[in-house]
Amino acid sequence: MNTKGIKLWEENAVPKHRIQWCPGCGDFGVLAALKQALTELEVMPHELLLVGGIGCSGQIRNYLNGNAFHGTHGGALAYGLGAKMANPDLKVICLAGDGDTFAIGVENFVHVCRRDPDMVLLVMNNGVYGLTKGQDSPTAGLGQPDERGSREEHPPMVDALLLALASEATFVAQSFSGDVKHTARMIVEAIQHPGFAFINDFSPCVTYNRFNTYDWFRERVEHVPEDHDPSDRDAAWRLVREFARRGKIPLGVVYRNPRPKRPQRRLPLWEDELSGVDLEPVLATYR
Amino acid sequence: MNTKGIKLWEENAVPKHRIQWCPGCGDFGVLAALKQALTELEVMPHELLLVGGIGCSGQIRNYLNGNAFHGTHGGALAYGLGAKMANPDLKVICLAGDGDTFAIGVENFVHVCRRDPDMVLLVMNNGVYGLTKGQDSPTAGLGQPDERGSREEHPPMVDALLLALASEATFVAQSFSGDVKHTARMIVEAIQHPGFAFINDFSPCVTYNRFNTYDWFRERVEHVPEDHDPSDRDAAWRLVREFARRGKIPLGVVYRNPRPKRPQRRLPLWEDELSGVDLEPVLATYR
Amino acid sequence: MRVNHVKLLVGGVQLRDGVTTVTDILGKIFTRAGLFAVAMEKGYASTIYGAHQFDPMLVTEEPPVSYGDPEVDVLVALDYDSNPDAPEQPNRDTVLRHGGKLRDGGVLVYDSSTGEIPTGALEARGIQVFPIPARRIAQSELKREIVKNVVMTGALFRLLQFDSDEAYLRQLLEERFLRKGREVVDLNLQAARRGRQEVERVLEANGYQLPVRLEPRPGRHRAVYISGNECLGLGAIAGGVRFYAGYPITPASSILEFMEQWLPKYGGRALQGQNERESIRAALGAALAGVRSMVGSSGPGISLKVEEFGVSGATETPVIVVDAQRAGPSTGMPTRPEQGDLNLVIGGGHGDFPRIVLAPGTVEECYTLMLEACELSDKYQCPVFFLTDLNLSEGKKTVLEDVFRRPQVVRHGIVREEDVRAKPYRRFEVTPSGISPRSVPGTPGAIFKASGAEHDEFGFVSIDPRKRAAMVEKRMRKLDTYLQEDWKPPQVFGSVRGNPVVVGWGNTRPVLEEARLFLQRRGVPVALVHFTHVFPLHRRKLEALFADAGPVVVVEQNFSGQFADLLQRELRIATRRVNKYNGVPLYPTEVAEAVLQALQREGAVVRIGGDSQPVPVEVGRNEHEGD
Amino acid sequence: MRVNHVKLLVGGVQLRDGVTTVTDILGKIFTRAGLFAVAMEKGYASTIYGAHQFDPMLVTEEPPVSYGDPEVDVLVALDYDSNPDAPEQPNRDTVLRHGGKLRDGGVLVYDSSTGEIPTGALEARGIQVFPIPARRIAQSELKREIVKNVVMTGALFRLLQFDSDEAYLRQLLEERFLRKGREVVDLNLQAARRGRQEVERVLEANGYQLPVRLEPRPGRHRAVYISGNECLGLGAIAGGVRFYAGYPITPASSILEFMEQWLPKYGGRALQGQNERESIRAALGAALAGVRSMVGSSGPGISLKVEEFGVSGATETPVIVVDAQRAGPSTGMPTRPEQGDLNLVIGGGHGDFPRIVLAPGTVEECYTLMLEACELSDKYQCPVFFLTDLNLSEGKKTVLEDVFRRPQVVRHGIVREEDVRAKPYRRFEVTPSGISPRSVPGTPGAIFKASGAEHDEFGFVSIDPRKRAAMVEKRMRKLDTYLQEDWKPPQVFGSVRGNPVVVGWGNTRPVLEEARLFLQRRGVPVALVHFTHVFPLHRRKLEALFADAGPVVVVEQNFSGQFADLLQRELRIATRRVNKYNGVPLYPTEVAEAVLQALQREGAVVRIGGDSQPVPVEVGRNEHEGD
Ligand SMILES: Cc1ncc(C[n+]2csc(CCOP(=O)(O)OP(=O)(O)O)c2C)c(N)n1
Ligand SMILES: Cc1ncc(C[n+]2csc(CCOP(=O)(O)OP(=O)(O)O)c2C)c(N)n1
Ligand code: SF4
Ligand code: SF4
Ligand SMILES: [Mg+2]
Ligand SMILES: [Mg+2]
Repeated sequence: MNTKGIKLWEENAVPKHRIQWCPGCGDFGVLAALKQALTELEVMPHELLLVGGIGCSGQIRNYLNGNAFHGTHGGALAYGLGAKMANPDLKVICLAGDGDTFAIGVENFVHVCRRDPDMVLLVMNNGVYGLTKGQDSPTAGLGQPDERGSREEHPPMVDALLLALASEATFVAQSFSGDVKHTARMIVEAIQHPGFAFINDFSPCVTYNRFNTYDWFRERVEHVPEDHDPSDRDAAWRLVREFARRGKIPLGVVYRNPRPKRPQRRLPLWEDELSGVDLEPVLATYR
Repeated sequence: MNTKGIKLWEENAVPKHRIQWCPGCGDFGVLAALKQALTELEVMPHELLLVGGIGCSGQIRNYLNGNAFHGTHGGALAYGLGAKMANPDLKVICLAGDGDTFAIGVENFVHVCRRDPDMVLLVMNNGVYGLTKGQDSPTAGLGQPDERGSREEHPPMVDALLLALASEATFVAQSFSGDVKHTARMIVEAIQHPGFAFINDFSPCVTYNRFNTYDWFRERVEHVPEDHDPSDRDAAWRLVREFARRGKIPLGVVYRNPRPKRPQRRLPLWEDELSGVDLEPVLATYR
Repeated sequence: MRVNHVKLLVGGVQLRDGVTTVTDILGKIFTRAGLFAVAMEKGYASTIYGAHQFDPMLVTEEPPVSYGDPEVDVLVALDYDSNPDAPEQPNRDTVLRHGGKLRDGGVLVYDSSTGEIPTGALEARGIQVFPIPARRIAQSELKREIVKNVVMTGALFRLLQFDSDEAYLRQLLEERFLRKGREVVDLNLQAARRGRQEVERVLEANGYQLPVRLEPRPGRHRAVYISGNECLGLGAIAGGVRFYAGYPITPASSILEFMEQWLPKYGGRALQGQNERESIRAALGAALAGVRSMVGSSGPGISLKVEEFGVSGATETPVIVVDAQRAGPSTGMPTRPEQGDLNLVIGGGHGDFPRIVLAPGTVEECYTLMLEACELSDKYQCPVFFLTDLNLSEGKKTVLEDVFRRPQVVRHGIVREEDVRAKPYRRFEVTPSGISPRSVPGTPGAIFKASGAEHDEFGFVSIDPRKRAAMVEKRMRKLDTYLQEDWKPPQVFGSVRGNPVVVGWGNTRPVLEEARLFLQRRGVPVALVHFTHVFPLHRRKLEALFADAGPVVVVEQNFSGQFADLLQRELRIATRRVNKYNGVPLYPTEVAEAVLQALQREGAVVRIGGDSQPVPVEVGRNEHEGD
Repeated sequence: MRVNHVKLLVGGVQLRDGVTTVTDILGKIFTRAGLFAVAMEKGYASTIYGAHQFDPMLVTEEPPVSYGDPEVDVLVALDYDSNPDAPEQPNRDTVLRHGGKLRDGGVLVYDSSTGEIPTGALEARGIQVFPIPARRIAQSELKREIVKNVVMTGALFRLLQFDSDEAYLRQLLEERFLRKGREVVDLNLQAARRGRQEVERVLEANGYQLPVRLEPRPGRHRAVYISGNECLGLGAIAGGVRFYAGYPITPASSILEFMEQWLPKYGGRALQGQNERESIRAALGAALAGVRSMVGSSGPGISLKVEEFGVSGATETPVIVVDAQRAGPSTGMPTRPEQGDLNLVIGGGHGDFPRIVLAPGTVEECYTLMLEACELSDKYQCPVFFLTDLNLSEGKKTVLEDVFRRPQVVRHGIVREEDVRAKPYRRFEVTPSGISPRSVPGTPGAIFKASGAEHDEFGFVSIDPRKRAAMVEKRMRKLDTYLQEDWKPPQVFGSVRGNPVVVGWGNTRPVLEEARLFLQRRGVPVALVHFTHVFPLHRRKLEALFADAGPVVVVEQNFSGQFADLLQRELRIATRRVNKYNGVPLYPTEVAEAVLQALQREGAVVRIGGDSQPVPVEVGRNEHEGD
């Protein structure tokens, strides 16, 4: 591990002992993986825009170096979209919770998947609203029997991978923050993917989700089989469904199918780019 | 056709010559089908709550008898959910556009599918925002090549059926308002389905969508094959994908798999149900 | 015979009859002819097809003060059918609806293809009636139904004694249709000529003397015929906006369309949001990346964006928010004007944060004031609201091109790599002006953490009470700086001292100016004080302005008097009020009369078109319309 | 020795140390003992773990006016570790943070398991210091770390000379743990006894004389120890609410939890929305079906619901909206109190529509005023806002049970089948009161069409100007009716005539009352005018009230003085202002002093804890906290 590189990511960030996650929180693994991946890819902090969701998870933006933004609950993807459209040279990484992304933020998730901006979304999925003290999130109920769904108040869980597939995402992967190395691998591949890359990372909430624990995950995670064709959307759906039937949780790239992209340019923003532009072509149409 | 029944649905509604859809609008077929279905099922108008979306389509609520509500753009499903939870005896039918449901309203669509309230959503899908004069809706681009997706501004279309399947809907059907009889059939089955029933009805916008015309649909619609097992979610996904590959559009019930339901009761609302309730059980816990 | 002062009204069935196709041609041609055309009283339905639509237009020799009163000289009815089963139905009723507005001695021209309309009552008022079977001519003679409106246009030009050599019309038709072939141009010219002939026929038959005439004044000036939304779009581009996002909504959709067409040509991007919040969030993201950003919507969409205004305020990410107001609350009347969103934009959002509200008074100011909005948003790093309304947004008029000056864009306080070498960069540095150094992500050394949660100078979250207080004060101090450096006092017409003062804001200025002139002519010397810089208000300067004023009458197009409330709150002066909220635009004469009424007693609230008795309604006789 | 008047403060590391577990036990037991406990100054972080948390509690013989000033008699520090690498870090700093609040001669008790803290400076002020190795005792002696807080509780009771026979504690422990086995109860009692013993040891060693004592007053009254949110939940149930929806958010989540627990037992349903808008929309749907409905949220969620308020107003579908305010703007400081959402709830929404805003002054009023909110929403068929704030919502106190009267619920103007036989039913009938007959869907003959688009009396969409005006007026007339029939004037303490008047609204009442008493004692006779019925205001009645008042000082916990603005707007009286916005609750003495300052000059704005110099901050020394 490149410790000099890692150090870079600790500058200009709230120091470690200030991190206010519960000891053992799954988000620590994501933080470690993120630093590793960024180090490996030799990204520079000033090129980075970390967009945090609202939640325990979203706080990760302040725990490593790099520009960061944090607006409303559920908004990370759309802020990221705008920033990326404005400046394609920025590396935009959205870091959000499952509540943030799939409850209030699903309005952005579905559409940003389709829009396919060249950015990453890593969801720290813990099945609860951590920061508001443990209410069910839309992904609550993983591995639990489904009679929960018998009333409107307790719907069955959203399967994040299926939703991403239905929403035309072009990169869909899954990781488990108990396996930092693999999570880092997924982040590297996500950043390298030319388009929108979604990672559903299972990051246990040790305080409010006592069911889906590290051990619980360790017993169930299984790497996506070698012979899986990640470019086949139907195969991806089948894989997710088949793992679920077996009570297993796939780790790895479930779907990857980049769309052709036209090159994009940073939008004009400096005085010399903006001043005194010629309005004649527009005015001519109104004469 | 039961004309006396149909007459019942014309009372207490804006009369026909007041209907302000463009001549030939696909929504006329839906209106006819709806009246037929309600007549067939012998529903009474006062038992009905029609929740309209905002759009040309949502205006249908005023074109037939029955209680109606019309709030914000994208909100129909959530109003319906609340009304149904409050009074399970109401027949709640949400009638909305594709823009209303899948653009701004996707925040409700995904979750209400999961919640599975015993109500119907019929989307008049025309691939455009009709009422705001023809901008692309999220379902725009049906049958068109996909290079549209090469920029964030023009994402590929949402496939309503796949999204519903991913969102755990328990009844997913498709119809074409050019075939009123079949549309009526789907509405009947949707109303009879014990849970949330989604019908994606292709209702051409003759003014703003000159591509997906009646003829265009007629050439492509095909009934769901007899041997399709609608209770198999994976088969439903496959069917939708396979039709798409062939450039065809399935009509019929694609998926139907009711969840067990507990009986529900109307919430107390009359004075004698509400007055002077005993707070002792609550107070006791605070002593 | 009156020369170069005509008010027309064209009406018909929406979508089908092409009302605005006709008025757009007229406006463009009159503008080319050196005249001034003003079509700001848009009458249309939010449903697409079948409702009644009308578009009044005032044409004058010199720039008119306002679009004038509702009375018209010439009424053009494009409806071609009449359905005896449904006498009230919209597709034959232009004459029924607007006949009453025709001045005595005016002109009615209507499509008589399906029969003649009983017009005795009008004729009794000296109105000259021209039944023109335009559609029949188009269908049977010319074999192209679509040219029926050109028949009517030809007829109208004849009635106005305008373009008798067909030069203007020919020019326009060639621009539009020559690429489709010369025959198409000729067919259209033929249609226009048939319209002229029909008018000749009626003139001869009745020995009418036409009451009005339009004479071209070519070459006097350069001008465009343009809408408020188009002007503000131009202003945004000239002012440096390079990212625009909007979700379709009346009457803001046309800004999105303008931006989608033009922004890419200036290196920018326009995004049709998939919902109201994706739009503003993407705009905030683009602003964060350093690009001047703007969103546009109307009431419902503005309400939905409220939470993001706080994000803009707290993270100090600038955004221009156009609110093209329409009649609320809720879906309300999407195609009717109102000034009902002031409370929303000054009060919407939890907690206190800085914001600036501007409201242009004219189509021209949609351009000039937008240039200011661009600079202000950049300088103060907060939301800047830009309030138009339906008529100002969609209404079109002749605008002299010297309005469109091309400004020097100034980027305010953005740090560069060099600036941050000396000391660590503090994005939210506490400064006397309240304005902190902004950075564009990608600048080495100027890394920032921005958050809607309370934070310290670096942007790290903090609830330390002292830091909190300092941050709140810093942010709010920007408004003091704004008031001192950039706020513009209201425009004052006439003398305030000892006189009654009419107060207005935003798009009503022309009507209020004209009302003031009416009153003056009637010997009532009122002053008009009109605001474009609507919030915050400079208390001290305004106290001085109003110190020796007579009674103050605030005229607004809303029910409660939202700006009057704001004035009372800031200045504690007593306001009388004139309010109109029935969806019909304000007119000069009614305003003048309402002001006179309001002057009669302290605390008066005069409701134009309001305070009506319960209105009996019947199902089916209902003027139904959509959302 | 002072008897039955003690202010405590318990502090420690959030989540880990169980601060509120301790104070909840204390509050409950003191309440059972016939005393009054008030713990309304909640000090916690919005991050879950690791930040500092503290909970002050005032315990008195008679109901106290307010929670008093920040000074404490007894400081209880639960932190058990100290990290030499990070002296400022939150998990050892209760004493560092709050030592300054200890009165001279007060008592400090802290967990000394990991060593003793240097307390010389405190001892020099006569403070008695009790190092108790609670955690070590729990771990090594009792083998259950979890009982460390019971050790501390035992110690505290000894320090307060309370419950020496362990009767209260035993009772509580048995209720909680007997089902887990007698041994668990005994272990806990053993822990408490060890705490006592440790105190004895220190007392003996130092010859301390304890300064305060609590004596039970059993059997005087029936009382509960309860929070504002729980009281308003109870009020809603008693007032007939049977549908509640909320999306989790501090400090409104506890309403959702309460409703999820209790509503089903009263036949109702509570829904955790999947977003802020699903919540209120579902509530509107339920209201439409005839059920009294309520939603709760805080600033960010209220901002997001703005569009739906217009739906409620326009479709006349009632809904009660609880806004448990917290410090904004944007995410702001989620666990800090503020009164910053007034502008939002009175102005949020496009267009004019009726709404009513209530704000309880006390935990008790969270119940009683909620009963009123239920009736008002039903009667006026519009949104009724209920503004609490973080401390009022989450803060707990002893409440006498006679507050919880059980009301007769009245359903206002709902038509039944019989009512609509005679004439066709008009859901939006234009009436003199503005209130129209409501129907519950399912009622034969009373079919309605409700729409947020403007409509006629039947609910069919219409843009007819007369119908529009009549509908706007009808809806807004409800506010006149409300002001006449249901508005409550402010509570007045002292005499307004010729005296300075302190004005407040909502949750600050107790502090303002106490500040008034302080001033009175200092010979400054101020009156207090306190509002619960905050919007709309009855102009005429208030003009009369303020007619002969001295200078008016509005005290608010926000930056801009939102209620002062409203008063100025409605009454045009000059207000002076006292504002606090640093996230710390208001305290009586500082208010009294700020009011004195404000009285010194016209137009004064006194900022408590504000106007500070730029605060130097360093990365890493930052008191970081989440959202
Ligand atoms: C509009 C709005 N509603 C509610 C909240 C309160 N809130 C803060 S975080 C959160 C949920 C966080 O859950 P998740 O996204 O899963 O993150 P986690 O804490 O589990 O990492 C909620 C509901 C808010 N900040 N804004
Ligand atoms: C918050 C908000 N934003 C925008 C609008 C404007 N608007 C009205 S209808 C509509 C789209 C309708 O499209 P669709 O749902 O497909 O219905 P259609 O007219 O095609 O039947 C939009 C964007 C609105 N009413 N509210
Ligand atoms: S509450 Fe859960 S998600 Fe939040 S920091 Fe603690 S363990 Fe992590
Ligand atoms: S615009 Fe399209 S959807 Fe709307 S009424 Fe016309 S045809 Fe139908
Ligand atoms: Mg979570
Ligand atoms: Mg549509």
